[in-house]
Amino acid sequence: MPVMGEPDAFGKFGDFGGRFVPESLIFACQELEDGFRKAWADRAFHDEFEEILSSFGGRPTPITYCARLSLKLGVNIYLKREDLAHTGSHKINNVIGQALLAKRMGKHNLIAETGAGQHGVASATAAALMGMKCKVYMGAVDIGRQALNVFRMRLLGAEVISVESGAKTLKDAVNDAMRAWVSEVETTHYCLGSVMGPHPYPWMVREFQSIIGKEASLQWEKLVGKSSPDYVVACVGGGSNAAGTFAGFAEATSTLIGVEAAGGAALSFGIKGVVHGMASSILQDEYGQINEAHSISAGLDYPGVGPEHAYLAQINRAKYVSANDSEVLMAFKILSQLEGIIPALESAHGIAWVINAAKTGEIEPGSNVLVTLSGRGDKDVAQVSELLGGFSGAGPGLEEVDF
Amino acid sequence: MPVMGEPDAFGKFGDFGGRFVPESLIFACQELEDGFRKAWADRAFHDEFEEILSSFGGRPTPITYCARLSLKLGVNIYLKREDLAHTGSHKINNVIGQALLAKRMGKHNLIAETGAGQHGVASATAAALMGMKCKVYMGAVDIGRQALNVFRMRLLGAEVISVESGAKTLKDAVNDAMRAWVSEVETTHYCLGSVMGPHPYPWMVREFQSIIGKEASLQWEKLVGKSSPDYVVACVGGGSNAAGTFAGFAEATSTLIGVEAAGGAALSFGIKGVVHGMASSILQDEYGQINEAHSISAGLDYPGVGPEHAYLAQINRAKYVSANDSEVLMAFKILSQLEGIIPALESAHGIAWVINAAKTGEIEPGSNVLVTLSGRGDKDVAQVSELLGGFSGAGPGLEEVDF
Amino acid sequence: MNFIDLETHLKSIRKSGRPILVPYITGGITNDWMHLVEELAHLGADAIEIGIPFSDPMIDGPVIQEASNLALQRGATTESILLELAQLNLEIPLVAMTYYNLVLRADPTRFANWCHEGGVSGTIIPDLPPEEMRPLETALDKESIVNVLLIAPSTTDERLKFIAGKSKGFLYTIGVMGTTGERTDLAESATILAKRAKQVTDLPVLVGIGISNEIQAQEVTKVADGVVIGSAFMRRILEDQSGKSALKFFSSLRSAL
Amino acid sequence: MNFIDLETHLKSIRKSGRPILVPYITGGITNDWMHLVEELAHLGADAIEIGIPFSDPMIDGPVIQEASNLALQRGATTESILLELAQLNLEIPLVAMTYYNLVLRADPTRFANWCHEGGVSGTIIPDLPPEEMRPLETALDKESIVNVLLIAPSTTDERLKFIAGKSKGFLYTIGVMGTTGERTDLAESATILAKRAKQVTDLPVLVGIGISNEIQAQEVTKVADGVVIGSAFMRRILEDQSGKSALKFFSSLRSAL
Ligand SMILES: Cc1ncc(COP(=O)(O)O)c(C=O)c1O
Ligand SMILES: Cc1ncc(COP(=O)(O)O)c(C=O)c1O
Repeated sequence: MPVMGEPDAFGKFGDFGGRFVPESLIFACQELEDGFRKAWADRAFHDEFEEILSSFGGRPTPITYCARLSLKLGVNIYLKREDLAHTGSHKINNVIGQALLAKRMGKHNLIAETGAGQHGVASATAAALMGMKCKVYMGAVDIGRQALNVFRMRLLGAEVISVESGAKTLKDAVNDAMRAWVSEVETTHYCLGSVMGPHPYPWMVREFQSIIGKEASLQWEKLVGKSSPDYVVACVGGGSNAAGTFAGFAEATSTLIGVEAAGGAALSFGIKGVVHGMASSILQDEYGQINEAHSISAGLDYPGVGPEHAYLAQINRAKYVSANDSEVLMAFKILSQLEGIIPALESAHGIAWVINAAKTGEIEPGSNVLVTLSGRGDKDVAQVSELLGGFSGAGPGLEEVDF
Repeated sequence: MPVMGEPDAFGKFGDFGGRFVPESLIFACQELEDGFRKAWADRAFHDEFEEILSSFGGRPTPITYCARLSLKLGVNIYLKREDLAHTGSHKINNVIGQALLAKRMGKHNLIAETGAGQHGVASATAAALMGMKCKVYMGAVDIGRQALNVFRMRLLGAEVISVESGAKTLKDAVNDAMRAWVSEVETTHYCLGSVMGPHPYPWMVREFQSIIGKEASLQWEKLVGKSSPDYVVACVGGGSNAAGTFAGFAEATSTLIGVEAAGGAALSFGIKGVVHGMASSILQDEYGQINEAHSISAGLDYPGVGPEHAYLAQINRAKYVSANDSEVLMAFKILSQLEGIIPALESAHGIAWVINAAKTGEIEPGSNVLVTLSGRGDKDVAQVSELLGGFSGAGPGLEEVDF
Repeated sequence: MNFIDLETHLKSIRKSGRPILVPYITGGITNDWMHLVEELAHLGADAIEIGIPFSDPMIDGPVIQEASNLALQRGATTESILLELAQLNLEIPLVAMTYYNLVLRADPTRFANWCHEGGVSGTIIPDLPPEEMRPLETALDKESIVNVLLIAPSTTDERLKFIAGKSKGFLYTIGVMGTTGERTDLAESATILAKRAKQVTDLPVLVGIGISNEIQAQEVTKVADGVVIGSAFMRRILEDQSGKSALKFFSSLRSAL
Repeated sequence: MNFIDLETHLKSIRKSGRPILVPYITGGITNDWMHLVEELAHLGADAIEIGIPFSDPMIDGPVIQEASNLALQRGATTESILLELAQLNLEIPLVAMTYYNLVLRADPTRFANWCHEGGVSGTIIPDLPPEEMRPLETALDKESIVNVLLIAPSTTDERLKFIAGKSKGFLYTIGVMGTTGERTDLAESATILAKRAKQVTDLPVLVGIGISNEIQAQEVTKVADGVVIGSAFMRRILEDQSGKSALKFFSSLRSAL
């Protein structure tokens, strides 16, 4: 049985996953599962999915060897370049898959949740492309912080709905999107943004994202010639870019590393629980109330994690670590200045771990490391500039990086 | 003789081009010409250039068919997706070529001019990748307007130098970069951002950018099956994306259309003159003083145009038209909402012309039109949002586009 | 506290021909929420649903969300609410409603224990589907507490039978595709679903979610055995923390049924 | 105006053993700039270079840029400056310096005509390379005006010969790789280049760009036949529009040479 195969009949990966939703959503989840199963067994669906990702989405994304960083660290670092995908991150893979599926199932409206706005922008993009209506739920606090992405969504024709419940951030946006879905379920597909939520989402989103890992493993063979990288590294918010990447290497000998934000490390500090329709590792207090996650990168500010990651951790197939904000800022600068690639703050978590692990010797010198660069950092430049002391003048922290 | 061949011994395309620089720069231009000639005749140089553009730059960029827009307009619209290239526009093609050449010639410093910041970011990126120092000259006024790109450049390790001369915008940045080049010419390569300046720049930059047109013409054959598009359209600032695109179709039957900004239409309203080292069509007053260009898109705010375009216009091989700011804003919205692609304001000029020409029947129904989408519009979203009335609320102008 | 069997109790009311009326109150919503519970019993509630507040109440609309947040801010926890209930001595059954994470965090056995201490006869866990309820059921069984399951308008016939067969105490009928909250018109879906439920089960069929006033309650109880009144009641508590207007509303409902 | 042949005039000064001193002044820089030109002649200038301001003066540093902008703001045009010069009656030659776009815009023939009207003996167009000067040369020839060419430290030997062979009036030696402007030290490159030039031409060799003071002028004229003084003179006009301090500076230069 493959390590990253289908979940069981209850939608479980080991003890995790499932379909913990109100009865009003059970039918919709079943219908979606059926729809996905049929589509995914249909060559024509795969063809259309892959065709759009290629002609519209910019796939395949290349693998880039980081010559200067590798030299400094003594390990060979390769990046899988999801930052070059249309809209600037891997999120487009998933939304194209779901939008196609929704259309096939006769649903012409999409709803989506978003935190930093990347998944919202991707969803709005897929909706525009396919002529669907799109509503994006976004916490009122995040709307204030991510004005540009809000405008991008509106420009793409989506309606952005301000979520005023709870802490008014991502977790609450998921709640509100699910609530909205309950009442519009006949005409509307809920386009969830990561490998989370009730079955079949964690499985389905992983399958749509597995194009990252499949591409990468073929490219790896051509490029490096060895059968597989020693390490395969990806950042973990909900866990979709990591799951999609790991899917290409789960059967290989590579060590799989998921890097969470220290302030949202559901796998390091979470406890098994149920939220947003799934059983997984979740940041919560002693009473079972869900904690807010806090990190420099909005896309990793999620108190849960996809259930398959909880499973991969449990069976020791993947290892989950974390990087803190200052390590991430440093990695953000290092990649920019040594390689000419400004990474998303989310993606910089993966780089940060690699830098640390290479320096401490946790990664043996000469190892081959593949890091998924899940997105580009343009969206984060304003925030980082504030953190580093503003745009003008010589500002602290932009001296040439040396480490 | 090919239409878009080498310029003559004086660096002229017909009456245009040449090397109108102070004697202090003649040797540097000759040296560069020699260096480029040798490199461009060397298979190994091409291989390295193409390898970096592929593994780092994200090439080939796809051609995307615009199903919904085509349906509305009754002509078939295809986009060459330079917006998917690393750093977000075609500018990366040229800077990778020049940085490689500079290294080959033993020059480890780059200087560049920039207006909106796209070429500056691309130059800083190439410098970071290759471990070179980079100074970017940018008008003080533009620095104020394009704070994010300034920070991106600094993040990439480049020094941004504020140009206080003249009107403190692009044209003055070119002057200052050239002045700086004179005094650093032994160690420094001037990485010019478009098909302008003294020989060999217009030719060399066109050659580096011709990868757009070469790719596109091969892709076109596969995709559409006809020998060539009826129209090949690109926006024209200095003219590099247009020249690079046209290079792939100059020998074909396609009608070539360059679209300038109405407020910077050097080919429509300019007069033959000499500036920045070249003879070309230039916006100037009755006394020969150079006019400032004014358009919504900083990247087209240039009072001159590459000399080869002046030549192609003269021999009637290409036609040059213009689009005004309000047409461009509308095109920006239309492409976003119908196709899920937010174009750079520069690139939206091409779309704007196609929309108009299809509506007026200038483009016959059923025609095949290839438009080069030179860059992505994320950089422009803040500006457009202000023009459309801000981020919050329903703001005017973001109602679903209907035309 | 004397233990009351939920199903027996509700069936005996149904037998009497009177519609069953179950108010919902968020535990810990005010200082004297226990007093409100007692008042509801005096005013003729046939059972009372006690909500244990959760930070992420997926099926709840704005009113219950606000009530949950308030109660949490006031320091309410699963244990505190259930153990406070132990002080009551009512003639009607109590049903604890919460989300599964709180059960898991407490651990099902401890949770069942607290329920038992609080004199609770049944539980409603809307995000716990029947396929996953074994651990909770096992724990509840030991305390003779039942778990009430829910059906929704989208539930298929086959599944409706399956759920009805597994539910105990009563069958909670989600009257409308949506979250808890008041609706201007009674959803047609509520009556249709209640009818479908009545055809396959002898359990009392109670309609909840979306019942906002006397007229709707009267209408729906032509088919269903009773109603659960949540947001319409809680909104009045949020507006008037003394609970007077909420209790007045409940009285008029009771008279109407 | 009486026509003065540039080359003959400069060679006769060289023959006299005195270093040639040519000040540069931006035409139209002040209201009475013509007066300054006259004063310069009285104070012993051997020729005067008249700058015609251009919006994009590629080889000019900040001082001349500022002077150009000021003159343009004051309404100076190619025609107005050259025709104003017609009012003068000097014993020394005038050389017009500008950029090629102004020549093209006027049209070379009209430009040569205006130069003639203004009594100009020669032109310097730094962005017009010898390869491209035919149209201008043809027009100037008709008025017996010469075009002065430039060499730079980076000019190869072969090209130096080529340029020296085509230049008329004198050979303008760009003393330093850089723009017009003062330098603390005299660039070594100036002396080296002047030496190279002297070896291949009999034309007077004048060094410009970067000569800032008497000492530098003395130093360089050990090799070169003379100097052009631009920014050092113009900076003083910008600082003191009366021109007094600029003229004083020129006088002391003249005494030093
Ligand atoms: C660039 C980028 N990377 C990573 C993530 C985290 O999501 P996931 O863990 O599902 O890949 C996000 C989420 O917004 C993102 O924008
Ligand atoms: C996206 C984009 N397109 C077009 C241009 C115009 O340049 P060119 O005409 O050389 O392609 C620019 C210049 O900055 C640009 O950024």
